[in-house]
Amino acid sequence: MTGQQGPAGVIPPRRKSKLHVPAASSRPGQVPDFSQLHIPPAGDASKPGLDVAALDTAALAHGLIRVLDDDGAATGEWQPDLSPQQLRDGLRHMLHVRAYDDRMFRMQRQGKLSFYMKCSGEEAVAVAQAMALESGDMLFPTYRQQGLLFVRGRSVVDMMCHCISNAGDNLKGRQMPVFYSWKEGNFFSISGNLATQYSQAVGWAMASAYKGEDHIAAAWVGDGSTAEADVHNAMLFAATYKAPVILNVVNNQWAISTPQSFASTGTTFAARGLGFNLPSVRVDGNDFLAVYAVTRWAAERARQGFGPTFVEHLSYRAAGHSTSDNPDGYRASGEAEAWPLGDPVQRLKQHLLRLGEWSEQQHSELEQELAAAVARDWKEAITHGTLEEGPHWPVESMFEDVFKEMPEHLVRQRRKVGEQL
Amino acid sequence: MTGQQGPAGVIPPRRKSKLHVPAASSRPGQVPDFSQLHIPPAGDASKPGLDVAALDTAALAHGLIRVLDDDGAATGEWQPDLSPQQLRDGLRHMLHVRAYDDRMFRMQRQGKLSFYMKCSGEEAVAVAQAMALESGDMLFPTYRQQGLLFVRGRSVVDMMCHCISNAGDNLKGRQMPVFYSWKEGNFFSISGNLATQYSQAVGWAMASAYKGEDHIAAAWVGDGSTAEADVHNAMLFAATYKAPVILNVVNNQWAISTPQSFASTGTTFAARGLGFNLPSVRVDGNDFLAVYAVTRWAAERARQGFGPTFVEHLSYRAAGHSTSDNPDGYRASGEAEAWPLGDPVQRLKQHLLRLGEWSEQQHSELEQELAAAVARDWKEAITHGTLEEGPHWPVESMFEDVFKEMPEHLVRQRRKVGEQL
Amino acid sequence: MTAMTMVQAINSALDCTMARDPNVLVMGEDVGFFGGVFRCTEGLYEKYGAHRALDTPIAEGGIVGAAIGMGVNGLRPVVEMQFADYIYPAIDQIISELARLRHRSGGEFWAPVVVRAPCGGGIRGGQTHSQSPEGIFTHVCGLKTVMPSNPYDAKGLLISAIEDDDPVIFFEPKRIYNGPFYGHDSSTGAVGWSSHPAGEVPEEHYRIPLGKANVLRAGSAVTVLTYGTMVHVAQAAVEACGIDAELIDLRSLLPLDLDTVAASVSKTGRCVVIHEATRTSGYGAELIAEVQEECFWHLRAPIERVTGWDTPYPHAFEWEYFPSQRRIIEALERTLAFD
Amino acid sequence: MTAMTMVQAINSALDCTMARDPNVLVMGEDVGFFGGVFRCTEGLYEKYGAHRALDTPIAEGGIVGAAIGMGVNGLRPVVEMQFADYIYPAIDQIISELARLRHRSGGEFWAPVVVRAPCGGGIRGGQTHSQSPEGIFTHVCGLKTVMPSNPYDAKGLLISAIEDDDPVIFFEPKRIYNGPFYGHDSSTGAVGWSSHPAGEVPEEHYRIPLGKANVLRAGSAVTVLTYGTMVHVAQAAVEACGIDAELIDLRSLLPLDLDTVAASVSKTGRCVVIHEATRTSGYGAELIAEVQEECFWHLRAPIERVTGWDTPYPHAFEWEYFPSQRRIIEALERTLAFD
Ligand SMILES: Cc1ncc(C[n+]2csc(CCOP(=O)(O)OP(=O)(O)O)c2C)c(N)n1
Ligand SMILES: Cc1ncc(C[n+]2csc(CCOP(=O)(O)OP(=O)(O)O)c2C)c(N)n1
Ligand SMILES: [Mg+2]
Ligand SMILES: [Mg+2]
Repeated sequence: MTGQQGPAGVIPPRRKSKLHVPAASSRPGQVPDFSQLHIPPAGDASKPGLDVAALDTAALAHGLIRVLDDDGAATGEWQPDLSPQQLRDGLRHMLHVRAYDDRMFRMQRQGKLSFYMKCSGEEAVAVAQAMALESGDMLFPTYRQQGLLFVRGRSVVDMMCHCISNAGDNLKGRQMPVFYSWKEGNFFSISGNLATQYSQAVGWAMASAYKGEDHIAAAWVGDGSTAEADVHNAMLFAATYKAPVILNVVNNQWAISTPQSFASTGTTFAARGLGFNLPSVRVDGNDFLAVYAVTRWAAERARQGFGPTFVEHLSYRAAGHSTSDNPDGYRASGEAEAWPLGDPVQRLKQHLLRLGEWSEQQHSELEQELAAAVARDWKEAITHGTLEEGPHWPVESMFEDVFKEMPEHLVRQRRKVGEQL
Repeated sequence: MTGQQGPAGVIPPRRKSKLHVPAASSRPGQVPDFSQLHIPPAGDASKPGLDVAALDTAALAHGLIRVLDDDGAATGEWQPDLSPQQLRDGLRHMLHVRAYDDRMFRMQRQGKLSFYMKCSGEEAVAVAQAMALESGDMLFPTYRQQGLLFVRGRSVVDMMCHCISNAGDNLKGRQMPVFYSWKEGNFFSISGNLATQYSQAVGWAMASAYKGEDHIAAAWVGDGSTAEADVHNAMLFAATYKAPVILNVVNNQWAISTPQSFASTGTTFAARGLGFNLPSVRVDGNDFLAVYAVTRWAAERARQGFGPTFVEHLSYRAAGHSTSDNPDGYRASGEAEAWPLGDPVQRLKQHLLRLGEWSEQQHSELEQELAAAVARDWKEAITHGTLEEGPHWPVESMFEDVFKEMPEHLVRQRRKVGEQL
Repeated sequence: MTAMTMVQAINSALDCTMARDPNVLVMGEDVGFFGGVFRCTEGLYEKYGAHRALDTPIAEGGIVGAAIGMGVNGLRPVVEMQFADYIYPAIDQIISELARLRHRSGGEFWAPVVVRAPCGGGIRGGQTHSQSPEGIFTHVCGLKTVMPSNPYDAKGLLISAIEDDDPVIFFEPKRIYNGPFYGHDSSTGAVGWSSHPAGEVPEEHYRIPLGKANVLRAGSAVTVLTYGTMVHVAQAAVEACGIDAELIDLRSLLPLDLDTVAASVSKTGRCVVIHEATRTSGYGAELIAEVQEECFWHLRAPIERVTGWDTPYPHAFEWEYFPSQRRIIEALERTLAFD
Repeated sequence: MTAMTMVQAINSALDCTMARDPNVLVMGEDVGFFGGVFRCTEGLYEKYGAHRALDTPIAEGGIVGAAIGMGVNGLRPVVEMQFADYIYPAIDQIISELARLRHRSGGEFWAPVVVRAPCGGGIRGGQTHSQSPEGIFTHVCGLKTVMPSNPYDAKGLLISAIEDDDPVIFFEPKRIYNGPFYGHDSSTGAVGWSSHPAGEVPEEHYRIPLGKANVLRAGSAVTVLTYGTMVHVAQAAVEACGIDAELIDLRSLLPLDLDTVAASVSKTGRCVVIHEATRTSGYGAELIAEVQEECFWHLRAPIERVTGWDTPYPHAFEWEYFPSQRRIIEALERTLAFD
């Protein structure tokens, strides 16, 4: 939309806008093309010491940390110390998430859920990060890090009960599907308001430092949500107080229909961290090993008192934003396949195969096992009630937890509801 | 306040905070010391082309653009093209601002104003920038850029009438002193809410581009106020739409009692611009020539369609924050004198003397002339009314301009006020 | 006249004003290429270009801040908040700046910005896709606050809002975007906008003045004051119970058409106020305060409020939360029982 | 007992709670080394250290966001907004997060954050240092909203607020920080807190429960409902005109002590509501809505509101804007004239 200015002194006959409006990676009907995206070879990035200064991470913030190469081999300084069993666990968790997403999406299509959001193509981020953190570390996720719950061992039945707001929902029917909360697992209540959890995570980490404790916090935000003011606040407070926190941006290229170009200002998201004097790195978010390694490093930095790290995960949202949209309306339909960093499950599988620690048969057996498990879990979940038929929590329970103790005016309102039932 | 962690495994008997809290440049009783502040020599910084990429301004954002050296000689690529007469005009404006501040401060102490804010030590920023911009460019200032008004030719009597809310106040008695507004001079209404004007300036510039016009916008914010979310929003929108705007940060080291270290995250403010892919520079804000040169360059960039520029002005707030505080309560009393970049008036005077275009006698005559002019203006201003005695605007006028046309409920309220008078 | 849904009517209002005035633009999250998550800006990108159907970063405060600057520079930005629940990050720019600019600058500067926001529940949106925060904005001097209840009004009011030189907060009850709604209990009674009289909308430009209420049904027994989705639920309730209520769709909350309201309550002597928003300090309180002051000597029963409960909007209990026909009928009956 | 100003009483409340509980900290702009622009946190930095009297960046949204995270992690942050007028950048964190966290997480998470904010006019602060936005917060379920009118209450209420496990918005009328105030007309009648009975404050820890009003003066002719600075203006007005008013200092707006309010109005049959905040949709509207519902059959005159006008707070016309003794007396007389 950038117009041309007329020759000096000549007033153009009609207004011509000079306003620049960013472009999308693709729009329907176009041929998807990510050739502009510079992808450095795996193993290239150097790994700095834990006490690295922000300025010295500039190359990492503008570059890309990759461990797995195109053949599935691990290479370079960032190779993490992960046993084959840990790798297989990671693969299992990712496949479990995928099986879960798949089932829940279909259940939504059948009217059993009011809404659902998949994380297809981004499973490595949450799964590898959760595995790299300690159980006492506090997680402040968005709605697209369900992988964290799988690693931390949240009961899938409980997750499902939440999603259908039944009598077994630990959120008592109050939240839309996928806005999980799990105190026991140190998994913070997901907000419907984008990015608000980011500065809260920093505050949590500040409190940890205030109390002299070693627990750290980790927070996630999407590419589009980096535009929210809370992200600015979080980065500023994290840097000011050197809070022990990992601030993650999951750049999956899209924010509903809006391309990342409306938030990235034409540079990397990691670069934004440098401006706040935060050591900042950009990692191949579809590379399980790289994500794990970066997270371990950042967590170690935080735990040893070197403060926050800002991490951009370069990934791709392979599915629609949610069950409410069809991505074919705003991007070329083959874009996911054209994504140059591949699929995180396939890449970890390839690595394990290459290591001789996995087989195609094991893989398909695992997929079947997980699909069956998720189907079983679903059957169990609906024994606690369904969204439309119930049983739900008692209606009057909606007046609880507004305050710790119910004030008079809510008691009166609850009574009125009771009378109606 | 950074505590030490006990040896591994040993739980310290009492909590010891590990929270890092930034330090101040000085606190009362300390010896002011700016030796940690790296001041590169004048003339060192290179001047890039108008189409420079943000990344290529990194050295300028972390460095400091200086033109006037310690002897008052102009040097280096950034030397602006200013005639001796323009330099004398600049000096006059700065001295005029100083005379005005001085008078108004004293009048406040005598109870004639409810409040006042000086810009002592920072006069070069507003004066040089206003001289470098075109009259059709729109200014979105804070309360510390009164210099813009002097350059644009605002009547000093009118400014005073505003400050005492009398019948001649163009703001009809509605605003506290110094929250000027001057539509005719393209000087936007100053808000009491910090930083809100920053994103508005970007919107104004976007509209200019939208309409295909060549006017640009300039906005100012203090070091402390960079922490506000509006600054993030402004930078993001400016970068996203390549708005023709100059975003200035006046880093005068203090935000009331809070040092710049609570906003800077330990790096330069200009560095923050790089994270948004904005060409960003840091300039010696007490160097009239450097500020002028940087502003011309940034304005030219914007006018030619190269988008926004982010500019940090390194300066020092020599006076208190406002008439409401005494800086001796929170910083060493000699800090202003220890500021390594000197006083902007003295430095421009020295330059002019060196050029042989100015004399000590001219200088002291000018100071006397301006003091007398300001005294005369004050006398005239109070003929339009004083704060406590009036005349003011009619009381009922407070109901005007809430809406363009007064709705019924305000008509009724105005009537009630009328009845009471 | 064409049958239009509320979405189509809003789209038509935007189209009409954009066609007439090159300074009108729409901006917001997903409003450009995609045409908005509720489709209100569909087709405007193709017709008017990317700079007039302007996609924005997800920064509500930045959107309104930029819109104010645009407004000061001669444009008429129509901002979409994707959900009213997400208006809070923009509230400082709205309250401290947009609302006060004209006054604080002695009339020198103003910004004719319209903030559109889909509000209200009934779509299983849970607590962050269901809120009705209109009450807050009516407390802010310098803002006009509007909420239409049907396609015809939506178009006429939105055109007035865009052409108004004052800022307008324009709430769109999303439950009735695509069809009227009569409350859970009787959702079977629903007809589409295509067969609803107020679904007949002229294609061309027309205005409905801000500040004028609409007496939907004349009656003598009790006055019902409401707006938005609740207009339909109230109407259905009144029909169901056969009470001769005078039903007033306020349309504009500020300025309020107090004359119409007071005339009605003076006549009926009874009043029930209905809104979806939480009860305490909701706009209903203001209505009651005004009505009791204006009509005190006519009142024959306390004024009742039927509102959302003072809890967040619960996903599972949407219909127990939503003011139902039944709750309305009970309130009407209680009100009539006095005397 | 010691004579304390309201500033000293607030300081003492902070000191008492910080001394007892290492998880209590104060945070905000200029609250640390400097001790706050109004001096409410003076001495805490020296006594408790920089991390417990925590200076912050000028980012109200960030301050509250961080405080929520701290609260979730076991601390009790007492946040200072430098002026209530600057609370809006934090309102999304307050409304969408702080207020709703306990509910939305099924009771799993909560943050016991207190947000202190100096409010109100009378110090020539113009429109951005004079606002009284309490009404907005009373519309938000999940928040408690408090405004003390004297040193004794300020200390006891603030301690309760800090020890409460729910979030509390604590407004401090800055006009009476350093002395009571009886309205412009009779400012000569002012005595300092040192000679005011409520200026006698215990040094030690004590609580005043949230949700309990204080009947300052028993009376039979009319009930006056007010809070904050206006308590004193109302009291002076009542004394000046000799009307036998029952004067109730609400102290806590939410929860509201409706029992005390309703008992009084049922007795007097008349009611005047007074606040500094702008009129339309202010908290006075809610009071009227409740009172007319609870006490309808006792009411012998319309309930009047005496409030700030629906304009921004004007620098030059502070006293014409401020509800004066005269306006209050006129309202009382009007209310009594009926019958
Ligand atoms: C404050 C706020 N504004 C707008 C929305 C509506 N919304 C929900 S998700 C979304 C897009 C987020 O994109 P991104 O941050 O990239 O995350 P992704 O969905 O890609 O994981 C938007 C605009 C919201 N939930 N909250
Ligand atoms: C939103 C908001 N928060 C707080 C304040 C109170 N306040 C006024 S000036 C100021 C300090 C600003 O410092 P800085 O930005 O460095 O500007 P300077 O005064 O040094 O020019 C503060 C905190 C305000 N006016 N607005
Ligand atoms: Mg995304
Ligand atoms: Mg400063």
